[in-house]
Amino acid sequence: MAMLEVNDIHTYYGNIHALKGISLTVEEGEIVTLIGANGAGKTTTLRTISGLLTPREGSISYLGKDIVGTPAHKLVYEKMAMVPEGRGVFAKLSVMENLEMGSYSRDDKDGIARDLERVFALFPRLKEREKQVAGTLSGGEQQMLATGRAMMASPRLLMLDEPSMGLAPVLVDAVFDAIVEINKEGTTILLVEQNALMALSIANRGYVLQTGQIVLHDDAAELKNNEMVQKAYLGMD
Amino acid sequence: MKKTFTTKEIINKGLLAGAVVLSLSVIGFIALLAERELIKGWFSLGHIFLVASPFAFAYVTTRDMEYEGNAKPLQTGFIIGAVASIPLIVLSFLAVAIDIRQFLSNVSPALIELLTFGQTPVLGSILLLLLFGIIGVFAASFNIIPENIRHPLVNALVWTLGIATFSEILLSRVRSLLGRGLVKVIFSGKSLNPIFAIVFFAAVFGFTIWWDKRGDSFKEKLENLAPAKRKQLSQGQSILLMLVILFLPLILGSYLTEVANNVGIYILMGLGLNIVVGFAGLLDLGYVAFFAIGAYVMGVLTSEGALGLDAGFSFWTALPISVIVATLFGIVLGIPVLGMRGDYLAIVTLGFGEIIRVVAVSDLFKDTLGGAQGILQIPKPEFFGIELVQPGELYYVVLAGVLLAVFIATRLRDSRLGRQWMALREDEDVAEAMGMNLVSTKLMAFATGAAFSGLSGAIFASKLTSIFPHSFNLLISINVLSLIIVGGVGSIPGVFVGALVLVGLPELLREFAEYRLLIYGVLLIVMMLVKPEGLLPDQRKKRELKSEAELDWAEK
Amino acid sequence: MQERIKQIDFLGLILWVFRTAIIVAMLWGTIATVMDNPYSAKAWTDTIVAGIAQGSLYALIAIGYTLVYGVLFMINFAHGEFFMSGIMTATIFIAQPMSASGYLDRHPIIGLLIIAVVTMLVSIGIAILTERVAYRPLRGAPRLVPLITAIGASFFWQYFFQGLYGSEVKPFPQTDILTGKINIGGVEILKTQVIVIIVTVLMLIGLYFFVVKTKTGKSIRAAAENKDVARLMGIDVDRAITLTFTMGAAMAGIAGVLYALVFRQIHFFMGFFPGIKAFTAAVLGGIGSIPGAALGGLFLGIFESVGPGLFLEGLGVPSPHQLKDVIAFTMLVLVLIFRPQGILGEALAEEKA
Amino acid sequence: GPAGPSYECTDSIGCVTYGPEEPVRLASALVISGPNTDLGVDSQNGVEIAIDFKGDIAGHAIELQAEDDGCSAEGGQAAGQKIVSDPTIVGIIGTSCSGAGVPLSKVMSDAGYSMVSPSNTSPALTNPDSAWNPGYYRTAHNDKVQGKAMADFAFEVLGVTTAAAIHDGDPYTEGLARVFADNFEALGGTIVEFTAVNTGDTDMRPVLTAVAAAGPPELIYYPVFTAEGGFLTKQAKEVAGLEETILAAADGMISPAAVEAVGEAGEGMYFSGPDLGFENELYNTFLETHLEKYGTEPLSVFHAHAFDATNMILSCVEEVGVVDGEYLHVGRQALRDCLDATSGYDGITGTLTCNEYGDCADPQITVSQLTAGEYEVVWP
Amino acid sequence: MGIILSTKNVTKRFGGLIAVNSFEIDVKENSISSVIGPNGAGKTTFFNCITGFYTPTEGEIIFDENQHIQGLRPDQVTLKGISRTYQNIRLFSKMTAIENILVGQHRHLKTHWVEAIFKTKRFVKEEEEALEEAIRLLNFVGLNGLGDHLAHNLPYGAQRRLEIARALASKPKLLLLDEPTAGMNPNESIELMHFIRQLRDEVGITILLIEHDMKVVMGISEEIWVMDFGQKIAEGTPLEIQRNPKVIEAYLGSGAASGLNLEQGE
Ligand SMILES: Nc1ncnc2c1ncn2[C@@H]1O[C@H](COP(=O)(O)OP(=O)(O)OP(=O)(O)O)[C@@H](O)[C@H]1O
Ligand SMILES: Nc1ncnc2c1ncn2[C@@H]1O[C@H](COP(=O)(O)OP(=O)(O)OP(=O)(O)O)[C@@H](O)[C@H]1O
Ligand SMILES: [Mg+2]
Ligand SMILES: [Mg+2]
Repeated sequence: MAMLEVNDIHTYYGNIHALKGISLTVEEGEIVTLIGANGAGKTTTLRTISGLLTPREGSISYLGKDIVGTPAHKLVYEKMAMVPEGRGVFAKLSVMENLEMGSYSRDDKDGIARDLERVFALFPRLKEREKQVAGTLSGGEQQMLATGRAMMASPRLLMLDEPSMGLAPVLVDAVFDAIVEINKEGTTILLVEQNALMALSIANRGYVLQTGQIVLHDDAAELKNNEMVQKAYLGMD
Repeated sequence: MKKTFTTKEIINKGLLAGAVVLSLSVIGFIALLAERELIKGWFSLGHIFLVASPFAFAYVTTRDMEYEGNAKPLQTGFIIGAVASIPLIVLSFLAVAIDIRQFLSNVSPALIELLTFGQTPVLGSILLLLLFGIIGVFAASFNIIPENIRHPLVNALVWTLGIATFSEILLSRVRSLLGRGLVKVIFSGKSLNPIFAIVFFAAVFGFTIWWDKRGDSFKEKLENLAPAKRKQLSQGQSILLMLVILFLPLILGSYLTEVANNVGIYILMGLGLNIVVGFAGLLDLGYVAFFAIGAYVMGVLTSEGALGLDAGFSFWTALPISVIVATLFGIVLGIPVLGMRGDYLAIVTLGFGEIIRVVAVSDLFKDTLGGAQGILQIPKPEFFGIELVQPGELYYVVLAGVLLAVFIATRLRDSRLGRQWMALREDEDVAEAMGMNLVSTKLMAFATGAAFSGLSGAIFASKLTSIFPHSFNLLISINVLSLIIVGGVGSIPGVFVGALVLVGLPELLREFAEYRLLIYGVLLIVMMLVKPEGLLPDQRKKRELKSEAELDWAEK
Repeated sequence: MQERIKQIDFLGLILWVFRTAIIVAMLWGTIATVMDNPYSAKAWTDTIVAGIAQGSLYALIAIGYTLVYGVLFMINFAHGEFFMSGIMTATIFIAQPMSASGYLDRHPIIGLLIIAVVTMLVSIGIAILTERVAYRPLRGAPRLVPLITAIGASFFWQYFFQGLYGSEVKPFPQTDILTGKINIGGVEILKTQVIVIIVTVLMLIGLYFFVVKTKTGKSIRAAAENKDVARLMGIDVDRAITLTFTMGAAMAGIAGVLYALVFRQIHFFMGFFPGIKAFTAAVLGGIGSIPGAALGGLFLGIFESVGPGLFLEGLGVPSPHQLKDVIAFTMLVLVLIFRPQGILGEALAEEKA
Repeated sequence: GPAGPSYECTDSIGCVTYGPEEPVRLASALVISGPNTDLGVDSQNGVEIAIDFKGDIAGHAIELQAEDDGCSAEGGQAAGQKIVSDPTIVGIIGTSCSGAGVPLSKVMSDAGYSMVSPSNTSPALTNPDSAWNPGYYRTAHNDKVQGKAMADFAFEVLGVTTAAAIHDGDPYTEGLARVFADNFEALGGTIVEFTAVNTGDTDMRPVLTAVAAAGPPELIYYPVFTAEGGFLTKQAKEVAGLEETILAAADGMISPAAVEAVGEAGEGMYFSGPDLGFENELYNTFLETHLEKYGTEPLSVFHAHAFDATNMILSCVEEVGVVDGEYLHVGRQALRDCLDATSGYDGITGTLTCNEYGDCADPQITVSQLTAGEYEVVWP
Repeated sequence: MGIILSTKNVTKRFGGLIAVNSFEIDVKENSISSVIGPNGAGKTTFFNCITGFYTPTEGEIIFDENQHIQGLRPDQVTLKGISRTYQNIRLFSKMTAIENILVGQHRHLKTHWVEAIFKTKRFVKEEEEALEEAIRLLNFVGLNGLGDHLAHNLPYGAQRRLEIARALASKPKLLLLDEPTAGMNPNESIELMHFIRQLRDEVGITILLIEHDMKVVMGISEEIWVMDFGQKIAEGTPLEIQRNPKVIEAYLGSGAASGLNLEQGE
């Protein structure tokens, strides 16, 4: 059974019908990416899975359980974590406190300490800035912090929403390296990216969204070579 | 979405309903209203409020419930009603056993008598339980009976109870318009005559059935009307509306006109504050300051008493001065707060409001402003030698002020300045980066708001012929703020609706006496929960496609 | 913003005149008063101590405002009613019967503790109920909307409790152990005032540590910043908010008990003015900041107490104490002109363009 | 309106006619909402009890329409307009607050009604050069009377020569304090400090310290209401220099709640107010009824004035009312004339006699002293 | 070609932090140029200094024939003819798209509010013309038909365009764009790139942008300045910049992320 199974979900913002029947699956250990134009519904999909939004129709099962209607904060205890669009670091809390919040759902002191080590190993920059208030970090540092913070929940499924947005190219490289690293350590990844080329180059599979619907689904390598994808999302003419 | 309820949940709902009516009882509300008979010899307003809570809970629960067959909801309704009576039953037994009154002074013998129907506690309790159960069933049945019966039934109930509740006001209108003879037919004392109530109920019921059947075709006809005809119709409507507004005092009679005048005073203030808060987004909690200034300037300039300036000012000559002084204060008080945002602004303006009031009441300016004793003997406005004394006459002064303010507010809103204010409200920094001068934009908002408020205050002073510093308290600021938000922030028609609801309605609820502000509080909460965007929210004007739509219209 | 206003010469001039006028008036008044020397040193210390005690009460209430503001960014107008409801109920159901039966005289400490606990519980209950019914459904609504429901709740509770317990002033029993004065470093201070100051300081320190150091405290701060992201951390935001209201109401409850001890009479309307003052204090200190609320409360209490005698008396103003609110609010304006974010407030994180 | 079968109304400003089984209708306009509720509710209780005691007039039951004066001018005006829009109302008991009384007096007078106030004390209301209107009466004491009585008592009986006066910005308290101060100085005393607090204040120590520093006076007069009065009394005892100072207040603080509010600190303090004739049998019955009906003792002192005010109107209605079979006709001017002629009327606040501008209160102000939780009349 | 904007020694300190450090650029009239640099380098701060949001701690900013604009308020800077967009979109969210553009025209509207009250001819005419112009701009940025929608209801890309339309409404001589393609996919970025070029060619304004998308930057810029820790570390044509080892180290990295093939040049 797949780790995450999303079945024909419809999500609304008031009257706006944002998701018009999205279905997707994520297997344990995979990197799956969602790509699509602005406003296609990528963020909405992640927010619906993570419990911040409730779909009006459809079902979502995670680790074999139906999770529609389960509030977001409970899902964290089921080892699902998400790095929201725009990073969302707690600006007035220090880097360390942000990381602590990441492990809010856990009690195992040893495990937390181990994961902290792991985060610092992955992002040595954060270690240097341990005491700094997160709001004063640079954009890239904030992105590292957001990813590191999600790792502190020691998730089985990590969802990332545009981790490369607004980052300098060097940092984009670093963040993607980190994602691959995290995945290697056993975390399943669901990745939303505008930088489709890079996303597809590290992913196993990909889904293409268009105005709230899935229009294409294939192995990442295939998608990269798909003409439509190349034209519409990779900017190759 | 329909839900299923467990028995425990249903019992909890019942208990919640019981808690609500228990609260209403122990604070004395029910007992007070029990003195107000609605239909002579049948039941009182107290009874209505007694059963309102179980009714509402039973209705809502059965509405949201998933069920098959009709027995389940009726049964649920009964349980909720019956359970709701338990707290009251406990209360009446307690009242017999110990002297609760030393703690809760409103648990009076009259209340207990009401709750036990004047019977022994045991018998009374059984009766109450049955009554509540039946009410629950009744409420549940609303979800079962077909729509074509339910709608007339609801209509008939609402209208009958409505006119019974406001019978006092109706009574005085009926008496002066229709004469004493009809009064006897409709009313019995202050309550409705049972026979009339039945007839009226049946009439509304019948009419609604007829309307439900025929109304659709009527509406269709209206919609199919030729555009020209439709235009005529809407023009006709506007003319009718204008006529009604013009002759309102004749329709309303003196008391309701007085109420309308008070509403008008608040509308004037509301229109001003709507510019400051609604358009420009500057949260002002001390708006009463300018109202007070307008009133005091009018008082000092025109009073015939010892404090008057005695410089030959009449209402009309003093009016512009009041407005100008208020406007100047708007600017002067505006300057120090230019750099403050959001809630900092709110509390500082609140402070200004208090400062003005405290200064007016203080011994410091006793010789000019009258201190605690206020200013008396302010003349009423004169119009070509006629003193405008009656509410029906003053109405036109208020109306003129309101119309002027609406006119100015609308024109400004649709101008560059109006857009500047809104931009300021949305994002101060970016607004500035668009090239606008924040200082003058903000000060214009404060000044215009203050001008309207000053105008309102000046009329207020002259209408009352006396002013006291205590009239200018924080509650006025709060009330004006509430009314623009309840009406729909930034919306000019919203100000009217808000003022009617928050000033007019409480005025009609005078009977509820000490519970008026309690009701006011509940009203604020409920309205915000139900319609957080306000009753008549601001509609942004269509501009891009307007011209085409208009073309469309003309072509047809 | 400050920076920019300075560039506007005309405006800067007016503000400068404004500030200078206030400061000159204050100085002039002070000098005139000091020259005239109407008060003994003892009178001054008494007035200051009274101001500190009053300010402590403001501080405790202000904390509730600040906590709620920090998390929900709303002015909780009903907070004064949380303060009133607890002590009203405890007085009617606990304190008065205890006093009538003589229990309070026999076991004053236990008695007062029971009163304090009941007060806090009732205040907390009212706060939670209010939050649940009037605020929670409006998460995400424009900010003015919960402000209006808060005003509604304030009216509702005032008149609810009036209906419940009646509108007359209720005496709060006097306890012998708290009657009289003690001598601290040569200054005679009322025992009740000492209690107020000590309890306030303890509560403030405790609360500060709770919010800054504990995991729960941090989760509240996190929820304050971004509710959705906090949820993604596993924080139950509704619970965090309830907890915030609980702490604020507990402080208000304590303030209620202290108020009753000092002033020994209570009333259904007693929450309104202290509520407004405390709110002012919270803003003065920098809304959102706990130490700020404490400092703002103290500042306000002292200025209200000392200000009329110090600034106005010398200027020959009749009945100067009538104008203490004018002093309080003028100080507020003065402070905010210099520091628009309040004494300890963080500079409104100017959104980066 | 149409009259009974055989009656012709000749009254210059009209008549009220009650048909068969129609109740005689009174209106009250008292403050029954907001922070001053106590005052109005207390008066309203007095009105209701008076109506209960009276029972009926010529077989017509008596009905009360209770309005709220909101203790404000606008509230008074609105209540007034509502009352005068009802032609079946024969008389008004109100208002509580002088501020509400000013516009209401004008409105009702213009419409031909009569009104008796249980608690307006502002001199302006019975001053023909200021806010007086025909048809206005009051059973409450003009501040001029009460303030002067206290000054006399203080100077002549207590023999104090220095005093301070404190008001709270309410017109009633400010008026009394000022009249007291003026009279006290006229008698040759010294007012060391005339000052004020605000309604809603709790911490009175600063102002009391200022009073102490100014003298300290031998007596402080603060004719305020229970809440502020309680604070002033208790805190005065704690301020250095005022330990020996005599405390005095007015009828706003004659109530069981005030006794409890001042607590031990109030022991021995003085109160000016009406002579409630505590030995008076009628008053005792009144108190019993009150306790039974409302579950509490009266909340302030104005129930007594309200009781008398109601009785004044009702007995005049009875006197001038023309019984015409089952009909009852009351001439509005006749009612005013009757009220004008009130003289030597025995009420629970004393013997009432109206002067030409409607001041009807017994000029006999008493001063009582709080001893062991009871008000003992000590003067005259 | 003349120089339209020239900054001399511009420095901005926040407490101890030097966000912009003696930064100097000369922007040529009617050119498209870019400022790039790592996150936190001080690019946005530099923009804020130019537009009056911040007063530079030191330095001069000279705009359009020797006008010194450092220290002016944002509204004054706008009146001189500079307008901008924001890194995080900042539209007037509860106003319609058209209204947003109308506000943008503030600089050119002259009627007094008194005229508005009396609806004078001049006022009516000016409003009509303003509306026409707004609709024209709306069409220009490709938002026809969306004019009556509230700004916050528009899709992200549309919001970006609307922000540009609003900036254009003040008829600026110089337009500053702060990461205009953030959050767009490569395809949309390329569209926007064409649009920017069209702007310069058809409207004839000078454009200075901050951008992290190297395809865009390299594709349209005529001149590039690279900023790191507030200082200029390189300047030149796209080709020069791509080859600059300092830039590669501090900013571009291996090139995988930027989609540029650094080894071979272009
Ligand atoms: N809070 C909201 N209220 C109303 N509509 C919204 C809201 N958030 C998103 N939408 C709409 O829902 C649709 C999907 O938006 P979503 O944010 O999921 O897109 P996305 O694929 O993540 O786009 P982007 O690449 O811009 O992040 C869009 O049409 C958007 O306008
Ligand atoms: N108002 C401020 N107060 C204090 N520090 C600030 C302020 N504004 C910016 N900074 C700091 O100045 C530095 C430069 O920030 P800036 O926003 O200019 O970077 P940037 O180059 O635009 O980065 P990015 O590419 O991530 O947008 C950062 O370290 C930032 O934290
Ligand atoms: Mg997205
Ligand atoms: Mg930037």
